[in-house]
Amino acid sequence: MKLIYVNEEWCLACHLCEYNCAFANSGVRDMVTALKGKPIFPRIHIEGDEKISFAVSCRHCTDPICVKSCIAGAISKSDGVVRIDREKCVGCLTCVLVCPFGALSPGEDGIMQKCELCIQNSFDEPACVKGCPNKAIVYEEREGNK
Amino acid sequence: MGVEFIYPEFEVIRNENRCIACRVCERQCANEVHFFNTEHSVMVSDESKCVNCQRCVSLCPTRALKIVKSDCTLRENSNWENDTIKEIYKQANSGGVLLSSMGNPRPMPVYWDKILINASQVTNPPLDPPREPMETRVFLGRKPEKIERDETDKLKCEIPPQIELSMPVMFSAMSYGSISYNAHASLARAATEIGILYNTGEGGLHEDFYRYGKNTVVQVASGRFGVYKDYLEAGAAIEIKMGQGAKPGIGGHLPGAKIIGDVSKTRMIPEGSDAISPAPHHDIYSIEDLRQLVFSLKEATEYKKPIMVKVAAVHNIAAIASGIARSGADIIAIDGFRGGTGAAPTRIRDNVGIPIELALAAVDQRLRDEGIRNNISLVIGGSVRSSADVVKAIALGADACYIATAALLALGCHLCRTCQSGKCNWGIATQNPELVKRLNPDIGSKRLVNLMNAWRHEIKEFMGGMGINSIEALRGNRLMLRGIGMTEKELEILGISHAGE
Amino acid sequence: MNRYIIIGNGTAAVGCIEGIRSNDSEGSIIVISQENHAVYCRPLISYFLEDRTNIEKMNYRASDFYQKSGCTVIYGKTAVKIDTVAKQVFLDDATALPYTKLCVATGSSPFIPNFEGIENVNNKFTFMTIDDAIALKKTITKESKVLIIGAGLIGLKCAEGLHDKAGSITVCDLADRVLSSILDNDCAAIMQKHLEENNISFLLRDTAVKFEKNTAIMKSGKKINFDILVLAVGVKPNTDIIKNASGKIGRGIIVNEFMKTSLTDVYAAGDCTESLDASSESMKIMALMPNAYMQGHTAGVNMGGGNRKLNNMIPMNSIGFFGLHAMTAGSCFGEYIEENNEGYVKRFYINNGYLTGFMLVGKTERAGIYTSLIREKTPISEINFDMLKKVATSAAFSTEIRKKKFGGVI
Amino acid sequence: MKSEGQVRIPSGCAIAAVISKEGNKMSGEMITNAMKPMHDRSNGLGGGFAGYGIYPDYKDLYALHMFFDERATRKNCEAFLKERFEIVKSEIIPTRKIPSVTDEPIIWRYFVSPLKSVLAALQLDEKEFMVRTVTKINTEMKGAYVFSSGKNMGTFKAVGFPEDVGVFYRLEEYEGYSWTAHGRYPTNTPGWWGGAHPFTLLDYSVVHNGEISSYDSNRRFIEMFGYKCTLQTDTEVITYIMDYLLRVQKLTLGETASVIAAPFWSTIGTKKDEEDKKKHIFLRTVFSNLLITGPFSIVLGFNGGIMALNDRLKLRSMVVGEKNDKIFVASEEAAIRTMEPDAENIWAPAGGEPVIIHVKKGAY
Repeated sequence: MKLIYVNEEWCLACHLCEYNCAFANSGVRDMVTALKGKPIFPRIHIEGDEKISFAVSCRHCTDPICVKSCIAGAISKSDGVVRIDREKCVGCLTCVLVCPFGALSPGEDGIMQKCELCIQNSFDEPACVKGCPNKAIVYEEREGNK
Repeated sequence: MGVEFIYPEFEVIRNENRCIACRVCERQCANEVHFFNTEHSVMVSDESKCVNCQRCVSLCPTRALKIVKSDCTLRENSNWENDTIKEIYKQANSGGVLLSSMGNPRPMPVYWDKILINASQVTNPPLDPPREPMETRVFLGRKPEKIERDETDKLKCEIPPQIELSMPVMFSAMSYGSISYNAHASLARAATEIGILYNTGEGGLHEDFYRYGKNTVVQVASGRFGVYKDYLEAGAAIEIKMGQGAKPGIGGHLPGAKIIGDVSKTRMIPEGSDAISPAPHHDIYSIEDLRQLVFSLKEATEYKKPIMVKVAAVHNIAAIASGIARSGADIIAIDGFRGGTGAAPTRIRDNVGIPIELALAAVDQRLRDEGIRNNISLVIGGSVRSSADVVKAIALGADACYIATAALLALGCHLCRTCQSGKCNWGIATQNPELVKRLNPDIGSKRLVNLMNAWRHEIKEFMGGMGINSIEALRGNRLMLRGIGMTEKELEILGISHAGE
Repeated sequence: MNRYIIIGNGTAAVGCIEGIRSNDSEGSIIVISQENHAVYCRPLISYFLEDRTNIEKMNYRASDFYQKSGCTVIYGKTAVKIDTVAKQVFLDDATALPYTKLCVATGSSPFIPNFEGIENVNNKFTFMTIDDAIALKKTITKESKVLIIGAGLIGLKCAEGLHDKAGSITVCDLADRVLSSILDNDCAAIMQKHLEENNISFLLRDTAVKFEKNTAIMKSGKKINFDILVLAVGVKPNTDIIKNASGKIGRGIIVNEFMKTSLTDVYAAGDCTESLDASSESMKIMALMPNAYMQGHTAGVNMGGGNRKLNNMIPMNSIGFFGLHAMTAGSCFGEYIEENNEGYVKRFYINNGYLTGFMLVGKTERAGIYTSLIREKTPISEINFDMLKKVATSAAFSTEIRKKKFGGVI
Repeated sequence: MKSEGQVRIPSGCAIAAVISKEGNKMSGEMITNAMKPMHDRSNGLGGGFAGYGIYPDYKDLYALHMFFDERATRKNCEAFLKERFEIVKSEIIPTRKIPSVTDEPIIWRYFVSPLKSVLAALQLDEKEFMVRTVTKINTEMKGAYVFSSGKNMGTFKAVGFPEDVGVFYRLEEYEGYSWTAHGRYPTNTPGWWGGAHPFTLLDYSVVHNGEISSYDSNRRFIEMFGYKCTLQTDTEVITYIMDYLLRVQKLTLGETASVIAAPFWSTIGTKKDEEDKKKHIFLRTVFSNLLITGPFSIVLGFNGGIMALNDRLKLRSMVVGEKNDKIFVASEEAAIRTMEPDAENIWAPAGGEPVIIHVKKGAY
């Protein structure tokens, strides 16, 4: 299946992915209303230094350790997508402690959130991918994930 | 300040209602126009640094930005226009030659726009490109004057070396150094995919791009940067650059600051040294010298590559072209006065040379008058802006067109005309790695391929309309053109009738 | 056809069921559940107290989990004996259930010291099960004075859970600091301060020695009145059933990396076991929910005919009180490298060129990147640790490692 | 209104041809009648015929058919001819007065042989000399026009419907082994006798139906080689292209067809025969400017044969039929049926596929 991959060679650290993510998951129709004057809680984030930068979001691991570790049974994987049931999550951060990618972070309410490939949104491809101006984030099928 | 002050040319208009202070504009502006005021949590800008490259406008996720021309103007004067006065100020401030980039922006006549194309009605049928084959393939190179047969009366099918193009367009010379590695990668990959050629320009060929050799024209210019045997052999054709439309009679100068790393290696000159291209080739002071260089290059490559000679369109271009056609060159490339450049003295760019349309018409007719048009192919460039320009150029007599500005636009160039600063925010005319990476060749090459495919479709539509199903039947087919709003003399030079005739 | 029996119905049991089913969709599975509840998230009982979750949401698996997994659950019964020769498990009603493979996932029980007069205390609670939590919630009032014996994870989570519902909360512990099993003095002090700012009182280096109705007499001589007493001194693994079958036990049931006990065809998983801690390479009880699942899963896979090792278990804890989070992993002994600033402390324990443990208070973003260094035994020399200790980021890895991590499928 | 030569004239047309492979002679009556059913394809502004083998008594002499506007022009021209040729015979071409063909010019024919001394002085071969002389008369001598210049052949043309032109020229009195015919439907000509077709140069005659879109490309190219397209018609430029490729470049008829109606690159690309492929690539590359696009159906007549050819998309009708020794070509089958009601094997050649018929060697 298609997953999000990053290519740090082309990442410009413009941080647009974070804003597009925050907007896409806001449920609000326009970005200005959604994000103006507020801190953002994106499910993807840019890491790096002056030399390199790249966007990190959930890898949707084949054998996701976060699913095994969640003390609330709130994380599950179905149809290849690792998802969080935000109703069940209590924000204990155990998933943060185990995820080797640093792909999970709390939302504004302290409840965990993570990239779910924009499946819940009306986008045909994840917002970060769609909005990346340099194709540093791509949504594609790769070897071993057919 | 004071007498030296020149009011900024552009204004950054930020819609505060829309700005979410994501700071993308700040991160993306190499000119450091935008910055975040932490105290008030708002974005502010220093428009004196703005070159109107539109990078921030394009990336602003909420469309909160626009760049407009400043309306702070000097008192109106039709003779002393604002720009003219400001240029005086700049020169009074600096004492220097004014520099600019890209093509002549002045309102000079664009003959393409005064030429209209024919279409079939009733007496012969227009053709539907999707239904009927429409051929755009061209071969550039010298054609034999007489056919020969062997002892069994079979045709001898050997032809002098040719360049095969899937459509009559090539990407014109832009050197590695004046444009970025990724720009070159985009051009090379796109040319390969489309089945046309790109041109290395005078900066040598980066080792990574030797593999695109079949789709490469390698250039030999007066500076001879990066020229050696492997380089000459790498391309499908060799171009001797005698001149450039944007700056006829002028050499080139790439500052040492840009001669770093791979650029220095590829040019084969020390890091930090200025790359000076002399105005003339110092081994070519006359046409017979050109002939010697042409044949030297042919010798060096065993007569396997067509040799192109590129000249700027100047007043006696027809005679020059005739001389080149008789020099042994296989292809002549003519660059009109609206052609682009990475840097040129403004006055030269805006005042030297002639329009490519007139040069093309004059050269094509002259070569026909001399009966040598089939001995040489004719490529023209210098502001070919659309498929319509291509069709008009072919009908006037060109074999193919060179495009460069259009290609750069496809790559993201917004024609801010400040290439000379090296701070191209689109990653094109820069060697700054942070900026270069902004041009992802995956995107760049795709956009070039898109552009060329679009043009190819349009060219086919034009051809279909004219009832022509192969591009060679359009070549020199001036009956397919009519002029509007031109003088008798202009029409005569172009060899076309006025509309209605 | 295999007959699988799992003693216990917690997280390890679920792991075991899912492990078995990943290899064997045919065999029968019987789960013996002492509690009369489907599997639920035991660590969530404090959130339940706090009303941040409810019984329904606390279900660890969907309501049709057992049915879909082809399991029979025997509720309210206790397994009392294993006959390893006849391969049978006996229940407290004397039923004998034959097995081909058995998994012991009995968990642990609260440890209650023999306090003098404890039998006369009315409102005394342990805090291990949902039933404990329900009972506690019923009893508590806004005026209740609560005394919690034990400043460990359970005691403090209980304190947090009761915070908005009780009049006052006092926590005592014989240790000199809170969370003594996972935090060192400095880190514990930060946490204690934060708890105190949230109106939890502490009596450390002190504990009850005797109870007189609603008064605890402390070792120090202090007398503390309370309405509600919570006993959170500690837990002990439920190992008896293996011990009685002559299986090898230490403090917990000894298992190897296949989760096998010393008894033929008998596996064990979860809080009742003692297994190898990869960070210290010693046998430990690692009573943590992630480990319980992974152990159960490994046991299940192997019971179902697979051959899977689990050898990267380490102790890990993520715990937070009133918004301040602490995380620890691995073994935190010896020299450490510290990063601190206003509001946070990070301590990294490096041994022989490898990160073996860390302790974070206040700044925990992307801590899994640190954890992965311990689990995957990545040499410190291969990474930019100077960068990493400041911020947990994959930028500290080489491009090649990142390409491997992010480029392909994990 | 501009006259022919001052403006390009597109036109629709009818064509027909017949040839005997055995070299058997046919009177011009049959081909004249063949044009009747295609009456509507002409508009009365031009018709003409070419007959081959019609001057057996003078077969080694060039037969110049000429129009003159007045006696003086003819006198001047004759003086010019005498400087260059031995004029063996000079006569009016016999015509028949009919109401449908009027305003005829002076129509004359000369049977000539170039003076050896002149050829030697100019260092030209005979044919090239003929071409230059004809071009000179037609471009420089006002009022004089050579409309036929081959050996043992001749064209006959006029303003009028072709079936009337045949009667006018008394074609029933001529006997030829092959005939071609043309009826013209020009769209903007005032009607000029010289502008009627066939158009000829030496023994090449071309009848053409169509309007080629490559005209100016072809014209500007061919004019590099001494030709002057004074009439600005398709037929004229096609005739010059034929002359250039066949006589100057010495291509075969098949090769010539592969130049002017070249197969598409895609077709060439799929050719299995490597040699054939190479040949086509060569021809298209070298003579790319002589590719003719747009609709055309042409019959090229020459001594000893004809070649019929359609444009590569076959945008104009053209059918071929046969009976015994005869091959018939026409825009419409009706024309063939008029010549031979029992014609067999009627087929429409594919676009770009030449139909080349040679008269048996020694039979003409």
